[in-house]
Amino acid sequence: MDSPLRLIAQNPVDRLAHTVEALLVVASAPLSVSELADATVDDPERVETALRLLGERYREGRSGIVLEQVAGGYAFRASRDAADACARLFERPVERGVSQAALETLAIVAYLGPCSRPEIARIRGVAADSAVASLVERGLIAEAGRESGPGGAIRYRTTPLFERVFGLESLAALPRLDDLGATEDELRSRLIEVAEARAS
Amino acid sequence: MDSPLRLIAQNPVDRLAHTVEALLVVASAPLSVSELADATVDDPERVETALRLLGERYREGRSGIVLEQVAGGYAFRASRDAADACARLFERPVERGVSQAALETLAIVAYLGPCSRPEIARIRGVAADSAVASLVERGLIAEAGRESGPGGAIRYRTTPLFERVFGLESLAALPRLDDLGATEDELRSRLIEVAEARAS
Amino acid sequence: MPALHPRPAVRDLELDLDAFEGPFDLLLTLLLKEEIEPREIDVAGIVLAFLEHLADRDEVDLEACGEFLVLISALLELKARALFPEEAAELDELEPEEAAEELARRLAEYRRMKEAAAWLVERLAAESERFFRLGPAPLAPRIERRLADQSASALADALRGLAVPPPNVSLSHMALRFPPVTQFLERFRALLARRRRFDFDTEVAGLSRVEQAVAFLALLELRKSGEIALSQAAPFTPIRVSRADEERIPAWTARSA
Repeated sequence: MDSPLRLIAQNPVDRLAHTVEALLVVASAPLSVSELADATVDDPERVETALRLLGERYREGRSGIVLEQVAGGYAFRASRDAADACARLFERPVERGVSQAALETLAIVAYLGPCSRPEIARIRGVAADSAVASLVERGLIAEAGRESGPGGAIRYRTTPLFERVFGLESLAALPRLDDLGATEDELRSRLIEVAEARAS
Repeated sequence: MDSPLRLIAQNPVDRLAHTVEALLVVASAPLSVSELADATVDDPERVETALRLLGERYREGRSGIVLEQVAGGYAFRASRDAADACARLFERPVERGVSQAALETLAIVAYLGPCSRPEIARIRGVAADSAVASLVERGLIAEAGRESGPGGAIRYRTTPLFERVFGLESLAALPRLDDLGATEDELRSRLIEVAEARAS
Repeated sequence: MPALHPRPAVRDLELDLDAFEGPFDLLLTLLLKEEIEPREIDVAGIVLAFLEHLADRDEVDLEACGEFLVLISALLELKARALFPEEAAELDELEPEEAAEELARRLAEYRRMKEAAAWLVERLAAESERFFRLGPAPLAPRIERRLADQSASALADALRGLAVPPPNVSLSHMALRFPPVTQFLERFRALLARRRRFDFDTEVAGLSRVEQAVAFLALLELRKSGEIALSQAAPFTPIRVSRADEERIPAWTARSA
């Protein structure tokens, strides 16, 4: 552990922060702390300190470049102030015309983890083929092996791009389904209540 | 030319610089002054002033992000100080295996000879576009002409790199699959038959 | 109250059926509490009521249609199970009460997924001001992807995997497996080539209820095409099947039978 220590002594945090911002500006996807630590041959805690420094500097309102924590890592994006200018120059092809069927399919894959087309069809009550194809094409879901070995249906999972497009730090940042609305038990007891009210 | 002027008065150059840096961090190709002026709905000369400001801030030695003027316009790059870290970031560790999608696609192309994407999709029961694109990018398969007839689909074959990675002297050294069919045609029709059963 | 919810949800749909009168959600409740037998429910009546409800509106409510389809297909499944209890048990271990549980579970699951999808829509709208680069930066170095040595047998295994016929899964419990009608057409034709007549009940004894039903369809088919004649002394007595040409001398055939 000799050389990393020497490196650390030679390399104050603001220099490390320069290296980290350089990496973030060329990266094609969010970089995790460990990826940054590997590339800089530095300590993860020091990388986190550098990221905090950068977060101060590249923040909404202060800079046109904003550092965000998303999809399991850190990435630069444009500030919200620049959204109009960005919209004039860039398309958002990933999001354009995502159908209701595709969003329901996306929700199923995001919440239930790797899922096959038959499973999605069972929950939605209709075939999911074109919704799945359009989500794959947009890069929001990707193949994740087959169900129980050979001969099984292909399963799909969401991609890091999904987390990035929806601004999620990770899949754990999805709201719990219970918080979204009635659970099974609630639904059933509500139905029974209605029945009893009518019977009396 | 009334409204741009009014806009200019409301929008000091350092704000414009924020918008320009936002555009540059989102762009995947260098942006010209006129593109930047169109996107910001501002004056090309003021955009140039903003770029000079940004060039001061994002310059070698002062920042890890460096503004560079290239043939097509302006773009950000990593500073030279960060060159080693960048090289480490972009030099991917040797991948230990390929995905199921890639493996199935490779197996189809290797055993059945030049195949088009529609053929691969038919046998796998799922669109093959992303699997094929990633294998082409990695040099494991390459284009090999088109299917006969007008507008025929592009066909793909495996490459010498594929043979090297899979330890094959030639495609003739692939493990035999006599249990599935004696000839390539038998194998192909067997696979298509099963795929159709899977789809129904 | 002004029209905050202008369209009543599917579960508020008023039904007026022989076995039941009231809103759809009450019907579901009674089904879940097993106070109504699924077989008593007139599904066609529900569909009719829903169509009338749709016709009353100017626009088609696709969400309501989707929810309705899920509910109706679940109901049909329950009903199909109740009609063929033995076969249903054979095909799937679900008991009727478990099937009712399954209906409630599916309904809740689908509703939660719709809510999750609605959350995603909101989120997408809220994130519409976030712009980021997709793909590599203009002046970034190219990524070199290298692959470790692989085994060629993995390729053979992958292809073998693609040649495995799919297992009969997931939806199999929905489909009662009907043997093809042609199977019985051929069987009865062969039988009548050897014998002038036979007793349908004897012939199908020992077959499952579904197979018997299909065999009966085959019988009707042969009757329609004029290949056979059918006779039955009284309701619920054995059905006699004979060649069509035998029908020409019915008088003594019937009496001597």
